[in-house]
Amino acid sequence: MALQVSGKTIETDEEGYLADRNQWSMEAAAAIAVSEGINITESHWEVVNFLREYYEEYQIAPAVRVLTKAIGKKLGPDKGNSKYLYELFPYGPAKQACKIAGLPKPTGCV
Amino acid sequence: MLHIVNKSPFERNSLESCLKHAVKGSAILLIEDGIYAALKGTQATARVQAAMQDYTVYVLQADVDARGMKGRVLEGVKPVDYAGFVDLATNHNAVQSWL
Amino acid sequence: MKFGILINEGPYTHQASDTAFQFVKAALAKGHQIQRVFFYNDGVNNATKLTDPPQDDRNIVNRWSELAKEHKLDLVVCVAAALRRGIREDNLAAGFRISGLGQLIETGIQADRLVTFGD
Amino acid sequence: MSEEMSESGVVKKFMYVNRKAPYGTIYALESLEVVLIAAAFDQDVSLAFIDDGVYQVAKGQDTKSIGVKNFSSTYRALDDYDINKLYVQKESMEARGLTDKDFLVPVEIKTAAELSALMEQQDVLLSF
Repeated sequence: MALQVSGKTIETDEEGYLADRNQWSMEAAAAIAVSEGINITESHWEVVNFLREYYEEYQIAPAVRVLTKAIGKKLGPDKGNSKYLYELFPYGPAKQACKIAGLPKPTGCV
Repeated sequence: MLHIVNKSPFERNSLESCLKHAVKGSAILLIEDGIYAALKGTQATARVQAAMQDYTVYVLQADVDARGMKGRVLEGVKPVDYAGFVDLATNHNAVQSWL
Repeated sequence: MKFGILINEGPYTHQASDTAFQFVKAALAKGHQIQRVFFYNDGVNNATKLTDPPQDDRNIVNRWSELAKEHKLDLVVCVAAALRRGIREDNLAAGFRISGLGQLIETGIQADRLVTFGD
Repeated sequence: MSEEMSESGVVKKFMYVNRKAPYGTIYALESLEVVLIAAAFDQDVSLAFIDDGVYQVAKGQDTKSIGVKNFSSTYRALDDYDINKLYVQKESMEARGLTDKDFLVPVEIKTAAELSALMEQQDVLLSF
């Protein structure tokens, strides 16, 4: 599969994760969001940016429980709950938010 | 606890590390290349004999036989077959493999 | 007693899988239960049906498949470790299934003893 | 990242015994991957670093030139996962010329004797 971003083609795997994480950009994120049926808003960006920072710092995408807690700490308790995160990313913050953030596919090991 | 060592004492420090961390009265089972620690007349013999004051040392006979070391096993080291290995794991509350 | 088995090395290079196999057979013969056999690290290579050893050697993969069939063993291959090493549904031998690492933790919780075979 | 999963109320003591150095073999990384998953099961988790395992949490790892992902930063995330019992074995540390200042995460330094007492209390030991 591939995405069209600002006139360039970006390869993804069959599930829509970026083939090369270095090709991530805000435009690419928006394009992935569209393919996920998500109309990306400021609230989505908050989570996506948080994930990218977390990955940069710790080299992993946090587990949902950890993400929820950390978001709560950073953005307030009204956002630090799974209901809020699932409203933003109906197919699960693990899968969708990571995909939009250009992080590697979670190995889904549980 | 049952401690399992599967490395030759001449190649790795697994047995040494096991002996440092096993509390008195523990069982130590030597399997695979670990059986080379259970033999008479080697540079490891004295160390294992000393350890036998504090631990019960077992050896997996199948691995001794496979390696042609039958008849060289130190006195006091108890031979077990796979069924005996299962019993050892059953009779101790946890099993730690020193890989 | 319920045993959980963890195998961390592939077939042939290390004896781990052979020893684990003999242990599991002996445990079953004594009437114990095997809660699960979990394959991790290079242990996932025990699960490829592409394995084809010389005819005068044991077939480690088939041996597990047959034992699993006979005793309804749950042979679980870690998905993350498997994908890293090119083990997937298409080349998975009979009797094995691919699942998550959570299955290993579950084995630790549910089995009375967890015995690890590796290098 | 994994979706949540809850287990029946059983809480066992799990100790991860790490005795191998990072990068030379995959054991350190794949052990850490187990630990991260284990956190979702609400068990009593501790990590012991023994022998060359102490090198796993040594400061200053820089893997750029070997072309391998530097997963040492991930140990710093363990606290977020409520995993904070990290034990470094004292004799192993000293034998390698390291001190308690050389680690990239807060660790407790334990002698072999102290660590063996802790090991005795475990229900499940996973060694990589």
